[in-house]
Amino acid sequence: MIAIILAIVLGLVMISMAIAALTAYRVRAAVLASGIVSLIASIIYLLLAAPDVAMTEAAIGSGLTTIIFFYVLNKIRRSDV
Amino acid sequence: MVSPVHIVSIGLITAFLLGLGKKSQQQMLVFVLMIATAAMTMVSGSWLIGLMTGSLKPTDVFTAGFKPPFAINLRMTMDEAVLTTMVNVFGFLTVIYLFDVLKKAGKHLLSIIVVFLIGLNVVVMTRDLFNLFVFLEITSIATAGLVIIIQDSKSISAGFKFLMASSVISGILLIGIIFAYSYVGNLNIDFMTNLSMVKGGAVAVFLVMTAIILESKQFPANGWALDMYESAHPAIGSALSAVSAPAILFVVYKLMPMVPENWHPVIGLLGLITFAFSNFLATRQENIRRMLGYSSVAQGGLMLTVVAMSVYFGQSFWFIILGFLLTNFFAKAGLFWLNGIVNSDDQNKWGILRKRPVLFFLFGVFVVAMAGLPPFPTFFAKWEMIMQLAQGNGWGWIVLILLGSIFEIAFLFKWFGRVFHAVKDQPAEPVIPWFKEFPVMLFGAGILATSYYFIKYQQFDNLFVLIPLLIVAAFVVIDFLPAFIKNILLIAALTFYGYIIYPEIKGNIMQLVFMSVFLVGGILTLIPGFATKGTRAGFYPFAAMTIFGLIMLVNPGDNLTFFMGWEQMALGSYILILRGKKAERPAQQYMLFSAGGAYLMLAAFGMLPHFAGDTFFGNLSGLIPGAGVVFVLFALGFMLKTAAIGLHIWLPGAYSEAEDDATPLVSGVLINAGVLGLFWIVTSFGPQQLFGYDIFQLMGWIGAITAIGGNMLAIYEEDMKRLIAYSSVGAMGYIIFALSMDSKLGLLIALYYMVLHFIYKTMLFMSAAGVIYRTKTRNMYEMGGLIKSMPWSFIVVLIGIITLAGMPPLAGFAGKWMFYNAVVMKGWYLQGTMVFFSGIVAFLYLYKLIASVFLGQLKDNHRRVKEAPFVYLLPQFIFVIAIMVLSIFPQVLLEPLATIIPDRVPGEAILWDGRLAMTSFGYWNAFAVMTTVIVMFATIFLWLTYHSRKAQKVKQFNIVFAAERPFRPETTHVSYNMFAGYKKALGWLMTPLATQFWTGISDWSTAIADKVRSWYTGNGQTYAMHLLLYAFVLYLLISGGKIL
Amino acid sequence: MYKNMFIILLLAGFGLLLGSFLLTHHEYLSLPQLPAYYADNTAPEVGAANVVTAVVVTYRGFDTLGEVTILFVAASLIAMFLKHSKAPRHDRHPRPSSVILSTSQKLLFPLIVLFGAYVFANGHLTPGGGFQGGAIIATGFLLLLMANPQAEFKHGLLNAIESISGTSYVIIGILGAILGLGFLDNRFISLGQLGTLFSAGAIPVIYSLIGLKVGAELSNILHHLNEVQNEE
Amino acid sequence: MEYLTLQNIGLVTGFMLMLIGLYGALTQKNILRIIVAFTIFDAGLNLVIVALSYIKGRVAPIIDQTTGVTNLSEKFVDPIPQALVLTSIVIGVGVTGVMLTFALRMFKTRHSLDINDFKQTKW
Repeated sequence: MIAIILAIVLGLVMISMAIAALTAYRVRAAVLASGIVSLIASIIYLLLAAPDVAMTEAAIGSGLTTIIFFYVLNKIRRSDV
Repeated sequence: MVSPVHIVSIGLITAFLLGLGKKSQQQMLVFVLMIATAAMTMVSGSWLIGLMTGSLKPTDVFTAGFKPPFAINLRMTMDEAVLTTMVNVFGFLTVIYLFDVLKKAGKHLLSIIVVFLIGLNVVVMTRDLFNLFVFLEITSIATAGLVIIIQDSKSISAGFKFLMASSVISGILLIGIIFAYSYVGNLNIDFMTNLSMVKGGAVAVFLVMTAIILESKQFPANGWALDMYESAHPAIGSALSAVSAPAILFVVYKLMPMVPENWHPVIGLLGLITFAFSNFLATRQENIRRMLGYSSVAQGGLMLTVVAMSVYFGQSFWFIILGFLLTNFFAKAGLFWLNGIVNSDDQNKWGILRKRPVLFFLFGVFVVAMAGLPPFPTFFAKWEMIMQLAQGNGWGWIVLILLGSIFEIAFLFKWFGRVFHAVKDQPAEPVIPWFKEFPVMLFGAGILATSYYFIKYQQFDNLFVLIPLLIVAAFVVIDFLPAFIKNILLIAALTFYGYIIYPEIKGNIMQLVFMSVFLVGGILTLIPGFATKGTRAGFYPFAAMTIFGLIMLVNPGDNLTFFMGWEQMALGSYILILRGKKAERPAQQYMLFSAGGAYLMLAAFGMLPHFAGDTFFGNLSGLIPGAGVVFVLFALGFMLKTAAIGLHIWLPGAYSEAEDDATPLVSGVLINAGVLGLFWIVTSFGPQQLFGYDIFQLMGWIGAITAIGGNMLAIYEEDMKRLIAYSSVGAMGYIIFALSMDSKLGLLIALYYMVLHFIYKTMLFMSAAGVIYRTKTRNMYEMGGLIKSMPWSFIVVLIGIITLAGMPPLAGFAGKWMFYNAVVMKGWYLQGTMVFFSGIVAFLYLYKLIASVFLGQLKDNHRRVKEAPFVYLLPQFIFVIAIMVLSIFPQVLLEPLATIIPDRVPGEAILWDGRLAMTSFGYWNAFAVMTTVIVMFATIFLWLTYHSRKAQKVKQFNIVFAAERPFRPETTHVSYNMFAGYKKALGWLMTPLATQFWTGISDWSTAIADKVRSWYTGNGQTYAMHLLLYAFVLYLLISGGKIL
Repeated sequence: MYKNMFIILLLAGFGLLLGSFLLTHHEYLSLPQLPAYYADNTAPEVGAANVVTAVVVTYRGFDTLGEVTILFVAASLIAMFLKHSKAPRHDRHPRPSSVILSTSQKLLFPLIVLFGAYVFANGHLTPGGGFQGGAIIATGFLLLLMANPQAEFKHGLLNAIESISGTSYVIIGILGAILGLGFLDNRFISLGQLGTLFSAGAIPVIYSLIGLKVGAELSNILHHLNEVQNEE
Repeated sequence: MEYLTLQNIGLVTGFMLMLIGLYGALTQKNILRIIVAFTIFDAGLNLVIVALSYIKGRVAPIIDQTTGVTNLSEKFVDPIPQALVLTSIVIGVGVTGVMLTFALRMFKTRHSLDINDFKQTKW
């Protein structure tokens, strides 16, 4: 039951983060929000008994992807990114 | 035998090892890549050969050593062997073709190419759904990498659009795969055939199929693909078209077993819509690469249809799909490669190819093969497809296919014609490296070889199909020889062919008559060719093709042979017309109308079995009830060739702009093909109704209007050839009218007039050719007084026009006489009067032909003009002799012709009593008429000679001009605007309604195409939305609005 | 605006489609045949304690090969694409990284690499494996890059690791076909004792190679992105 | 309450994320944001797949002391979707990296990140 409540809370956070990613003024914030979505996803994966996936998502989906994003953002210097 | 999985391992090892290479070793790395692709080709090729010869059995490769569904398995059967071989051969050639690019590009590109090939190989071989997804992704990313070989802003943004689209597609695919897994508990395609039966499983099938269909670039959700075709390097465009698309379609084929039966037609129809619309939009493209892109998409649509309907096509499936697949493979790749060689998307720049005869020939081969004309595989595949669809009453489908095909022909031949004439302003000899030419040539050889096997496979009667084609091919090979040698050879070949074919047909007078017309006509019209100097490159193969095509029409074993002959004749004559200096547009029109007619016939052939079984349409036993639609389609098809009014607008341009000495062939001889067809349908179908109207009645009116219209149009012509051309329209109206009377006498007139028209029209055109050859102009008001310098030509024209006018004593009169009888018997007085009136109109322009060309004042610049060359005169006089013989002994021709007409035809026949021809209305003795006329003429002539023996000879310019020279001297010529008065009176009849109508159609279609293609906004996001929209519509179509 | 409404409608349709899945789908009560087979037979057949690893490396090893290839082709594409934009760097004013960062990277980098190696070498026993380990190694590399943004790294080493590990991977696959029962079969090396490091046949070897390759590829991607000149 | 299982929560969240991501991909004008939206879409998709593998009360498919070695098919969740998601995540990062590189180059050609500025090829 706790797991379910936790999952619902995490799911809601994920969805709001996703919406935040689409509405954020700066792209940096959007990228960060989508990174958080991934990160929370990896926690949910743990709840869903998928530690392998959780690890991968955390390392690659949330970690590396965000890093690559920031690398590119750094190359594009504009006010709104 | 090397396991197919090693195609992948070889490729991957190569790809990975290439990373070790250094910049300085780039050239070596390219060779490594070449070797690797060659090795991959060897593996798949050896499987192909092994499977074909039966020494290998179809195999499954179990990766990891577990049987499916426990592990991923790859399959290698004939299908996969064919496709992987195609992919790998193509890869090998691409590496060669891109040699110069790869040498500079760096090792990463090499890796991407080989990974691209691996991806496609596995997509073809794998039987696991998720594995398919993975390798489709590999292919997508590799494709994105290939698109940016040229790193300009166009290709970069196209690549991004592609990535967006493929992200959406792969999302749909993956969600479908995971749904499928959750319903059936495994991922192997062979274990999920029952997926759609499971509750909810249909959704999974839908998602997976939708993704794959979207991946196959169906209209209208394919903007991303078109942009990619437009901006990518041509070699990459060719890869997308020639190997990517087939691989995706093979996936569709693999997945079809799990698709519910009632979805098949929906998918098939979507494919056809793609085919029709993409070809339609291609007609508006000026940019070659984008046009080829549209064309590739269209072919993909057509193949999707075939694949989706594979169950329906049953036995024929392989034949049809291979036809389309291989043609698209060879021809599309070849065209893209040529694009790379020309290195321009501007059609006018393609003139470079004219300097490379072999490449230009291959260009033609590719275009013709794409267009689905014989003898290339698509032609047979399309035929088979339409026959099969017709069997299931798929008329809407057939309409779509034929519409698409006609658009395809429109843009392909517009392109071809432009290139054919784009000679001027070209840079000097282009430098084309061998490694760019080699793949094109190999693929050219490939398509020719494929065609050969397709014809062999059909087991065509060798004498009538294969041998003529081989002769045509031989003339292609010896095209470098001087013209006169080729002329001799072709005449010899035709003569010899006539000799061996004579025993086959001597029992059938009808065939004999038409065969003689085509064969003798062919030979005689070739004779003036001796006057040309040089090699006359490209003329003889197509002259041979035209004549042999005509010959194929005479003795067809079945409908297909007839149709094939028809298309060959059309193609050959198209090239002959195109060779004229200003013939680009007329030839294009000719091609379009020919193709239109041919496709109407094709539809008719499809319908025929519903009424008469699978018999040849000319052999029906007569009076097939209820076949009015079939009859009308056939009639329209043939009347397009005979240029009935309204359908005639292609004729004057085509006939007059063709090379002068080729005109007799494409007009006088070729037009009889239409008569042959009309005669066949009239005799074999019997009277037919359409919506309660008697079709013969209708045809009679068409004939009458054509007769009068053609002649009216002729009288105002200043151009000698156009005048004779319009007169052909009139003559054909006369024949159509005679045929539609459907009486013994009417049919006899038609046949007789066909022969006669052949003789005098060929003769007149040759004579005109002789005059034009000497005077270098076609405008009659620039001629005059040529009677002295060209007396023989004058005699020929005189005899020609007397025959044409139907005046006694020459053979034309026999036609007139029979005509009176037939019209009175039939009771078609009004129409009959119209036709007679047209005869009067004919006098006007015939007079002009004589008066303004041969009589009157000789022009200054024609003072030194000589008689036409002997080789021009020779065939003309053979015709003159023929006319004389016919005039005196018409029964020589009329009696055998009468035996052709089947007994069921009503009406009274001519009775012969020696030289006396009799009907219930009267009698006529040609010999007596001739004798009388000669006697009268001789008497008058002698009297005149006697009377004017004291007359004084006056030189032509023995007069004094009083005033200054007019501003435009030619306007004072008698034949300049000769019939201005008539034009004032009857001009309203001349409103070019037909031209306006066809121009309207053309403008209208242009406008629509522009509207439709504005759908492709160029915005990647919009394209991504199109994908979803397409999926949505597909869902509605499949489910009918319910939840699956 | 209308366009967005239209898209919302379209997505609503898509959502309905997905929703219909929720209605027809039921949570498994027991595993279907295929995963049940994997669960029961992984230990005796493949010898790996981690069933997911067994599926990834052996049963569906061909997918994984493709997966590695995807990363490879993506890295190649990025390398090819960004190569052209390399420009002389004299106009840049390097900002020295902080002392903390540069000293910590000296300390941390070997540790991170070691951790990555641990993750992929134990992929058959515990959660984790080549991809996770590779990503961790790439993170270590990132640290290096951040500490010395101006450093000229030699592509050579990364490339060599990438090439050799990739090639070895394929060769082990071929060995599986020759010595074992099929391409990528792990059983041509003795399966060993379940649960120990040297068990599960070739899985640890393959996963290590994958780890190295993925690590090198991801590092390469980062490196190339780092090389690109800044855009003003 | 019957529907309120961990799996369904995962599925619904996943579907929502997919739809949000797709909406973003179709409506955002900034190329980078479009790519962000696609990563959200991917995350949702992966979540759906993993959720499907879940069976209530079972453990991760890794053999250790607690699971023993027998009757594993009654103790484990489904390993296959998990394996698929591993692949899918890696593919995701590959595609995202490639798309970002394209975005970078597109920005260099036009100095713009607006997707509407890249319509050189059309019709």
